[in-house]
Parts: sequence; structure tokens; C-alpha cells
Amino acid sequence: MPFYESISGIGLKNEKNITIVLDFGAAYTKAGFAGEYGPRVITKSEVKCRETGKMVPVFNYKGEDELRHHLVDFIHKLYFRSLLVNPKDRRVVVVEDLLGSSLVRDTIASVLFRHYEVLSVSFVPSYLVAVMTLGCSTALVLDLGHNEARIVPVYEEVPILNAWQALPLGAHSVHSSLSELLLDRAMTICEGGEEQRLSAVMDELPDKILEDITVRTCFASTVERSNRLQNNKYDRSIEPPPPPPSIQYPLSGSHIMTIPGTVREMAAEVLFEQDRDNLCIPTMILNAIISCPVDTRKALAENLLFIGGLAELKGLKHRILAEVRALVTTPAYSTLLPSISFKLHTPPAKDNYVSWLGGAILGATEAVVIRSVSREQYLSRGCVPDWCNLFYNTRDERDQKTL
Amino acid sequence: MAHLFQVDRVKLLCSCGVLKPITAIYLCRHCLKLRCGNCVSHEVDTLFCPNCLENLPSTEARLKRNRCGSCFDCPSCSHTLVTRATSVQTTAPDDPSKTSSRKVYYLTCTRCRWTSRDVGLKDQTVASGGWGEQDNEHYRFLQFLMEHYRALAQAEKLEREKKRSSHRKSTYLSLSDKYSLPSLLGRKSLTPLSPYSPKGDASQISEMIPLEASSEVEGLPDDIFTEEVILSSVTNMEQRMASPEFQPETVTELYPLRKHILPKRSLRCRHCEHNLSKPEYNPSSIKFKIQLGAFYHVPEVRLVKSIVLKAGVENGVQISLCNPTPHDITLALLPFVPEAYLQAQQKEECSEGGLVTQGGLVRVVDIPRETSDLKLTGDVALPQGQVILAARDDTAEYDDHDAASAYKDDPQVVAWRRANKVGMNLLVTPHSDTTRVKIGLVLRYDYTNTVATATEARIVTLNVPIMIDVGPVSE
Amino acid sequence: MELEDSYYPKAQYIETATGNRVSRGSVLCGSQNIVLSGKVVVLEGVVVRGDLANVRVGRHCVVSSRAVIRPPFKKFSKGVAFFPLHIGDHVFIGEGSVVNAAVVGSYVYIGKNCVIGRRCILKDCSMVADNTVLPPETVVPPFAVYSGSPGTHTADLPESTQDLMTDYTRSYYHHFIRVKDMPSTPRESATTARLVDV
Amino acid sequence: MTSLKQLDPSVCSVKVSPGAVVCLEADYVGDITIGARTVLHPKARIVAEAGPIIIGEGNLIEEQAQIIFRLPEGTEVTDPPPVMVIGNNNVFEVDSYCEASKIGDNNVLEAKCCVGSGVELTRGCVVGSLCKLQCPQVIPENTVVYGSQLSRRVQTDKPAQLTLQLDFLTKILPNYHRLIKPKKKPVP
Repeated sequence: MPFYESISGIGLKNEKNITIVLDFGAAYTKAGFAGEYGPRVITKSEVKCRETGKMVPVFNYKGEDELRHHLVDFIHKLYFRSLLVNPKDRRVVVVEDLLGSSLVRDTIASVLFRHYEVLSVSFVPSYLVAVMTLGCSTALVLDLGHNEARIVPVYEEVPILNAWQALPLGAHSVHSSLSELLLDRAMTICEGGEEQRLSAVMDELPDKILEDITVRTCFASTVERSNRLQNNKYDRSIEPPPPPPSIQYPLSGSHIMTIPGTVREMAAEVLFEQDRDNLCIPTMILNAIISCPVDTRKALAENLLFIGGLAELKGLKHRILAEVRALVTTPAYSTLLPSISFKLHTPPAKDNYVSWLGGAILGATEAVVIRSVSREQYLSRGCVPDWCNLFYNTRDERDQKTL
Repeated sequence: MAHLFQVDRVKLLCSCGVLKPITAIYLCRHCLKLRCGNCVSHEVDTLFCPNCLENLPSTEARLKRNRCGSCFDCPSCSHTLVTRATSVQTTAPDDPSKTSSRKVYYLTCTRCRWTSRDVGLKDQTVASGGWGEQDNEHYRFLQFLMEHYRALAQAEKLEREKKRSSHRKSTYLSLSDKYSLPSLLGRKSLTPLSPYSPKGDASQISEMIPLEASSEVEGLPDDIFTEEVILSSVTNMEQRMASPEFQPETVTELYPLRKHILPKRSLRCRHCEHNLSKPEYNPSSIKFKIQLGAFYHVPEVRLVKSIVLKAGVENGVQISLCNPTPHDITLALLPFVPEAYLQAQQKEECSEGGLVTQGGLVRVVDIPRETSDLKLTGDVALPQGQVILAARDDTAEYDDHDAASAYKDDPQVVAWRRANKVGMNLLVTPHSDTTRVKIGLVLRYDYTNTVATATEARIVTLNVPIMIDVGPVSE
Repeated sequence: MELEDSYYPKAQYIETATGNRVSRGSVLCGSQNIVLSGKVVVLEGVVVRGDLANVRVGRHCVVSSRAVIRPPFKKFSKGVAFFPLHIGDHVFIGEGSVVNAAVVGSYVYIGKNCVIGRRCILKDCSMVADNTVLPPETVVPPFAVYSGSPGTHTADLPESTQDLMTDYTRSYYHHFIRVKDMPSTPRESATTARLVDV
Repeated sequence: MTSLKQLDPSVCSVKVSPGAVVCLEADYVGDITIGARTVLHPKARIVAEAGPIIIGEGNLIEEQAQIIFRLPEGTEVTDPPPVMVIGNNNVFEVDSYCEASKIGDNNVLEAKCCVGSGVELTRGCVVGSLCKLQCPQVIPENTVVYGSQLSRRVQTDKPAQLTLQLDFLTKILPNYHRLIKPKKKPVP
């Protein structure tokens, strides 16, 4: 029975204390134990604000102090409500975004070391460990997160950082687009039985409801239908495709909202609309490939990996792939990327915890012992090594320091 | 429980710089300092199931992934499931004409009426247990993957050890080893980002077949543009996240979830490593083996009446002081000057820091000092002189004989006296530019320390800075 | 903040030998099956269903107005039974809450407008926040605060809960002061039964 | 207050079918008909302002439950007046509030729920504790509404049988409470 078996096979058998693996996300945080095949908990990244007592996003902060307070409370909840182990003298693997903020990284380290006195912390790059879950060494990783879509290609286990791409297109943009569409088009039935425009009843929809509608009803449409919808916008004579069925969605006891079928279909279109710089998710993928050395491009294109919660949206992966294939034949790209084929990986996990799983695999090996910063080191230095900090990445400088 | 006496109107300044109500503060009897949840180390003491209130030893909890063996949660609404018994008619296998009634059990939710039959789970013949677990579909692959990387890491470790013993002349490697810097620091540029650039002998590493990418991706189901969506058949986010490994998308895939267990926590002072709070083992018990809450060791200050202060004039404000200890307490109220207090704290910290490095044995990991809003928005005139608070005596409570006469109280200081409580009048003048008055004072009192090691009770003088939110100001 | 005094007119309350103060506007059905252990305050509009099964309320409890205390029933294969309901000492039950629990421990705080479902067990030193629904057979462990609908474990109580609740219920009793007559608070007539003499 | 009491005939007329247990100590306003085997606890409140209320058989109405039939403000009373019909085997738990003029069979209104006047409960529906349904709608059969988000699902289990509880209450309530006597002639 895997329920029990998965524990017995854990690595670092000599160490009684199993390593903790944390993956902090903008919307959801994944936490669990190294060597396990799934996180113990995927929880909203929210904490009770110390002043107001309301739930606020952890990474929504005004200053370092506030962020630290949020993290102290949040990590406390993870340890004492979900993981139920003593943080002290246990190793931690933190799956980090290479493009994330240094302040967040430093504060996480400070909270883990100073407040929770963990034995060691190892920051592992999310893109790289996500590739590890596939068992191969090369992939172009597209992380569809809450706030941003980010790409970092990984070639032979080395992230090609100069080819990174990021756009503020994430689940958040789908939610705002959905909100806009609903306030524009949706009708509600009110207490008296009369039908009114949604915008007449409320100014905005709470995030929780937007998320719920996205998850339960929305999908990314096909290229063909999307084109017809787009054309219809500019030229009313072109027939739009027949809309998918609408849905009765009870907002509360006193309002029932009708979600038009077109809204369900169009909410995710925002990911494919090119912005002023002609950028959208498909162009990001091609631009990332182009920024990579010529000899790596083919391998990367044939090893795409989409991760992050948004990747689970129905039809999204299919649509991105279709758009990319269409785009690569356009003059802008066909000369740079001739005869290239695209293939997508299916990770051995749900899309939203692929990186966590990578961290859990890494955390179960001896490598975590070598590649982590111990508490003593942290306390004597007062900071954690970072790839973008020249202090740690300049040879001469470093030699002087260590001498 | 802060609302009961609005205890958060009166806050104590913890030694770490956080303001908290008395119920959230502890007094370390060894350091003689105030501590709070922010500056002590929390530990998991015992584990128990919040439903059946059974203890789980930590090894068992680890094996069961922090879940109770016998209680289940509803996958649909997260409420606890109950076992229902019904009897079914079964025909005996050897003689179809004979029917016997057999008791069977299924799980049902009393809230949303979900039942284990909804998802086609067979009824069980035993009342508890027997409900199987779901399998991770990638189980085999992940097992291989783990083995592969483990072998890889092992090979790397061996390599490093070989290098270490063979005294290479590369100064930089040996140096970094000598100072046991993590390899992150020892390599240049992007290499640290790659923990597994294959080094060492590849032949030792187990064979593992990587996943293949495919050019075909599952598209939308054909009926999505025509089929009506029944909202209640699609799971919501909470239902999906309740089983992170499986994240069911439709309600037909919801399986009962084992109940998550809860810890009892104990608290430990970071500086002296003594327990500040340690609960009893029994999950139902509300008793503590060790309990050093400030509520039991520091006189509690409460406002007596909620009032609206008048701007620009002196307002009479009454506070009550209550002695929770079984010893008489002599106390005095002193003015609180935040700036001076903070300076004193810093000085103390410096001297303490010096001690630690000299001792060098136990290194205390200090948390960053917190800064709280210590801005006072009112001046307060405190009664002069000392007051004796009678010891707490549970038997004498509400015994109506006149206790006041036993103490020669100065009526200027003591407004009233009842058992172990004393009322005192303060005069508060709101600052001109404020709508809500906060005053500060320092409670100086003689604390009778009864640490077990001491042969007799020792009396120490403690200073407790207190901030009081007196109330709003009217024009 | 100390509790403030509240007053009750002598005529509208019955004070028993053990110090219970029960509003005449409350309904104690089957009073022979109801035990109030002493210094219990029962306010106006409270319904206690002693007719269904025994109800025992410990010392120093406060039952606020319009609360309903109702023994829970359980169905068996042969018939139903109402279970006795035990409430410990120093328990506060907020306004309009419906208590269908099997056991309420001591030092328990139940907020306003709550529904405590059938056969719930509230252990000692637990708390149910305002407007909470505890579905049937919920167990609230010690020092837990349950809130929301359904009630879930959202916070923890301080270690001093036992003494806080003791102090609170005692203060409530001592600050609940009898006066000869209330300065004109007309009794509601709309909610009383429309009965006339035959 | 010690002499015999009866309901004020100027305020209400309560017709009780034989076999029903209807406590006297409750509020009744208007024309109310109560079917057989229905149990009405003390301190319930039934207000038939807009027209008669007809309660079917085997219903359970607990204390502080309110069944109110009231026309929205500003609407004229029609002739013949509208009727509020409550089917059979419904449960109105403690402090539930119901204005729905059409209620089918086997529904459960849990403690402190609120069902507005435009709502129709069909069969086997459950309105959870503290849930407020006010938007006019027809609740499909076997729907369970629960929680602060008013989540819905369709129950597959048959609605629980009430008979055992009703039998028990029928036996026990007359020992403690004064009842309204049924009419000699059963109500058609």
C-alpha cells in the first residue's frame, strides 16, 4: 500500500529528521517532505494581518518588517498545522524562482534561520528542479503562475538565464479579464425576481469567486474559434461561432448570476492577445528559443514543459502549442527558426506542484547536504549566497575573501 | 478570547519589542524577562486527532502522514464523516434460496449529505477502517527517478571524498573544503545553479528512462461548446486542494480523506532553554505541566469603565490591578518614556551579546528586534507611592468581609480594594492632535520567584512596560 | 476592561436558593428534568427543552437571551432517543445560539447566533465564534476556536482560558445586579403567546 | 395565568387534524390548517397574514421556527386569497424562517436558515444552517444547500425517515405541554 510504503523508501535514512520542502507561490504555497511524491498541503499564501486580523496575501507587503511578520506567521502555520514537526534542527529546501525578489529570498532565509532555527536551507531553482521530475536534462520551462508567465530554458541541467522571458500574464490577468467581461455582459436575478445587469448590483467581484468561476467553468478556446471571435469584434458581418452554454451561478442567497458562454470562452484570450510590443505567451516561447545558442534550439523546442496552476486550465496547453506552431511559420520567425518542431512534456505530477516535486526529489538525496547553507554559516555571514550577487560569483573577489 | 475583557486594550511590551495582551505574554522565570509567541521557540509536543481525541506517537503519525487512522473528512465539504450502518440481504453462496441479513457500513456526511456510495465505494463489513487509499499514478516512475538521483548524489559525494583525501594541489578546492563552504560558493558563475551536471563515473548510476515529450496534446473535449455544465458536479478549489496529489476535477472522483491530526505545542525560551509552557499529554486535558503565562505572574491591569475622553482637559480614568500570585505584591506605577526605554534595551542587548561570544558554548540565535508603535497620545498623571496587592486566595473570593482596613491605603492612591484587586485613579490628558488616547506606564513590582532550584523564595523587582488604549476623544 | 454592571428588575427574575437567576420570560420545558447547578443566569426568551431529555447546566453559566438548549436525538434501527445534555461549569452561551450538543465541557464560550449541531462535543476550554455553524457530531478540541460555516479550527485560545472564563462568568454574575424596578423597559408583547381566558 | 386558556379566536383559527400534536404555547395568527401526524413544538410561530396556511401530514416544526405568509408590501389582497401550502414530512428546525409559499415533501430547513417568499422547495431539499435563500428560484429535487458560500450538491441518499422521531414526540409532548385539541371532524 503506497500510503505507508512511500515513507519507508525515503532517502537520508541515516538522518532521522526528514528534510522539509517548501515552494512559496504568489497564490498557493506547496509544502511537504522530501522523498514523497506529492506535497502534504497546497494552501493559499495568505496570513492573518497582525494589525487588522484580515487575511492578506503573504507576498503583499509594504516593507521588510511586514513581509517578515507575514512569513513568520505563515511558516508557523505550515509547520504547526500541516507538517507537524519541529522546525529546529531540520533541513529545508526552498524552491525559489531565479527571477524572484532578493528581499523575499533574504527574508525567507532570515525567518527560517533566526525564528525557526533550521539546520540548513537550500535554495533550489524552480525551473531546474521541474526538469528533474522528467528524468531528462533539457527543457524549456514555462511557468504560468499567478502574477506572471515566466520562461527559463534549461539545457543539460544549466538554466540559460540570458534567455529568460517574463510577461505579467498569469492567473491574475485571466481573473481581471473575467471580471471585466462579467461586469460588462453578465445578468443577475435579484431578490425581487427581476433581472439586472451585474454591474448595477456590484462594482467588483471578489477574487475568490473569480478564481472559482475560472476553475470550474472557463477554458481556453481553439485557435479557429478565437479567430472568428476576434474578427467578429472588428467586423460585425462575420458570424461569431455559436457560444457555449451559459451557466447559472449563485453569487449569494440573494443574487444568481448568469455567466454567458462567450465569457467562459473569452476570459483566457487575454493570454494570447499581443501587447504593444507584440508580445504574448506564444511569442515568449519563440523569443526564448531564439535567445538561446543555435545548437540548443532544436532540443529545447522538442522539450517544452508547462508548469504552474494556470497550466491546468482546460485546453490551454493545446492552444499554446497550436499558437506557437502557427506563429513560427510567420515571416518574423520562419527565417530564424526554420523547420523546427515542438513537443510538450507531461510531468509526473499535477502542473501546480511540479517544481515542488523536483525539490522533494532533490531534498531526498545527499546533494542537499552539500548544497545548503548551514545555520552557522548564515549567522556568521548574515546573508545567503545568491547567483546574481557578484560577491559570490566573482572568482578573484571570492578568493580574497576566503583567504 | 481577547474579546472577553477586551484584553487587547492593555498591552505589555515584550522583551522582543512586540506589544501583546497579557494572555499572549509569558514570563521566563530564569531570565526574568517577558517573552511572547514571536520570540520563543515553538515545539510540537504531542500529536492527537481532533475528532477522536486519541494520541498518536510521532513515529506512527509519520507513517500515517499526519492523518488519523480511523476518522475521515468529507471530500466534498471537509466536515467529519460519520459511519452509518445498514443491513443488506445477501444470499448464501452455497444455497441461493437462503437469505441472511448482514450489517454493512458506509461513510456519510451530515452536512452536505455526501456518502461513500456516491463515488461507488463498496460498503464495508467492519465498522472502522477498511477504506483503501488512492494510488499515485506516477508511483513507479517517481520511485525510479528518486533512486536515480540518489545514486547520482551518492556518486558525487564519493568523488568529493576521494578528492579530499588525495590532497590535490588546487589551492582553491582544498580551501573551500577546509572552510566547509558549500559548493555553491566554490564554483563559479552558473554552475551552482546546476546541482546535477553529471560528474564522476556515469556507469555507476542506475539506468533511468526519461519521460518523452509528445507532439500531441489533449485538446478540449468535443462537447464543451454544446454540453451544459452542471456546476455542482465540478469540484471547486478547496475540494481539489484537499487532496493535493490527486486534485480531482469532478465530484465523482472525490474519495474520503483521512482526518488531519493536530499538535499540542510547548514553548521554550530561546535564551535559557527552559520551558515556558508545556501541556499535559492527554489530548482532552486542559492542564499544563509548566505554565509561565504572564497572566499568572504579572499583575493584570484592566480599565474599569469604557469612557470617551474630553480633549484638552484632565480626565479621570480608573484602572484595576489584580494579583494572580499566592504572594502579596508591592507595586508602583512609574512613567514610561519610550525613547529612554528603547535605549536601555539596546544597551542591555550589547552587553548580553558580549557575554554570549565570550561564553561561546550556547549560541543564542536572536530574532531581529521588532519595532512597535510606542507613540503616546496622552499624558498621564500617576498616583505616587506604593500599593500592596493582596495575594490571590481562591477561598476568600467574594468573601465580603472588609479587606480594605487591613491595608493602610492612601485614598489618594487606592480608589477601592476587593480581595486581590485594587482600583486606582489616573488623570489622563489627551494630546491635542489625536482621536484615540494611548498612554504608557511602567509597572514596577516585587515578584516572588519560586524556581524549584532556589531554596527559598526570592524576591526580585521587575519593570513591565504597559501601553493602554484608553479610548476615543471627543471635542 | 472590567465588565459593566447590568441590572434586572426583581419582578422579572426568579432567584433560587443556589443563586440561579432565571428570567420569567424564559421557557424551561419539563423543569423537573433540568438541573441548574447554581449561580446560573438564564436571560429572557431562552428555551430549555427538559421535556425531551435531562439537561444539566453546571455552576456559573450564562445563557443569553433567545438561546435554545435542546438535547440531541439519535436514530437507531429501532426507534429514536433523545440524549441527555450536559453543560459544564463557567460556560457562556451567546444570544440566539442553538445548542444541540451532547456535551459542552467547562470554560466554553459560545458566541452569538451559533448553531451547535446534534451530538457535537465541545471539550473544555474551547470556543465557538459568533455566527458559526457546527454541523452534527463535530468535536471541538480543547483550546481551539471554531468559526465559520462549517465551523473550522481557525485560531487557538491562550493557556489562561480556564481562568479567564472563570473570571468572566463570575464577573457576569456579580455585575448582574437586582433592582426593584427597571426604569421603563416595556415588555415585548408581540412574541408572547396569544392566549385569552376561557 | 393559572386558569384554562385557549387561543384568541379573534386572532387565529387553527384547525388540527386528529393525530397531530400541536402545542398551545406558540404564536398563531390567521387561518391555519395542520395535517395529521404533524408535530408542532412550543414557541413556534405561524403567521398567516396574506391567506390561509395549509400544513400537510407528518411535518415537524420545532421551537422558534417561523412560518410566515405575508404579501410583499404594496400588493393588494386578492379574493380568494392566495394559499401557502406545505407538503408532507418536512422539518422546520429551531429558529428557521420560512416565507416560501410552496413547499413540497421531505424537505429539511435546518436551524436558523431563511427561505424567502419567492423560493420554491420541491422535494428532498435541505437548506443548511444559517443559509439565506432569498432570490426567487425553484430549488430542484434533492438539492442540499450548505455553508457560507451556499454551496449546492445533489444528494443521492434518500431523505431520512421522520416517522420514528414523530412517534416519539407524539408520545412525550402531551406529558409536558398543553395541546390544541383536534377538531372532531377530520379536515378534508
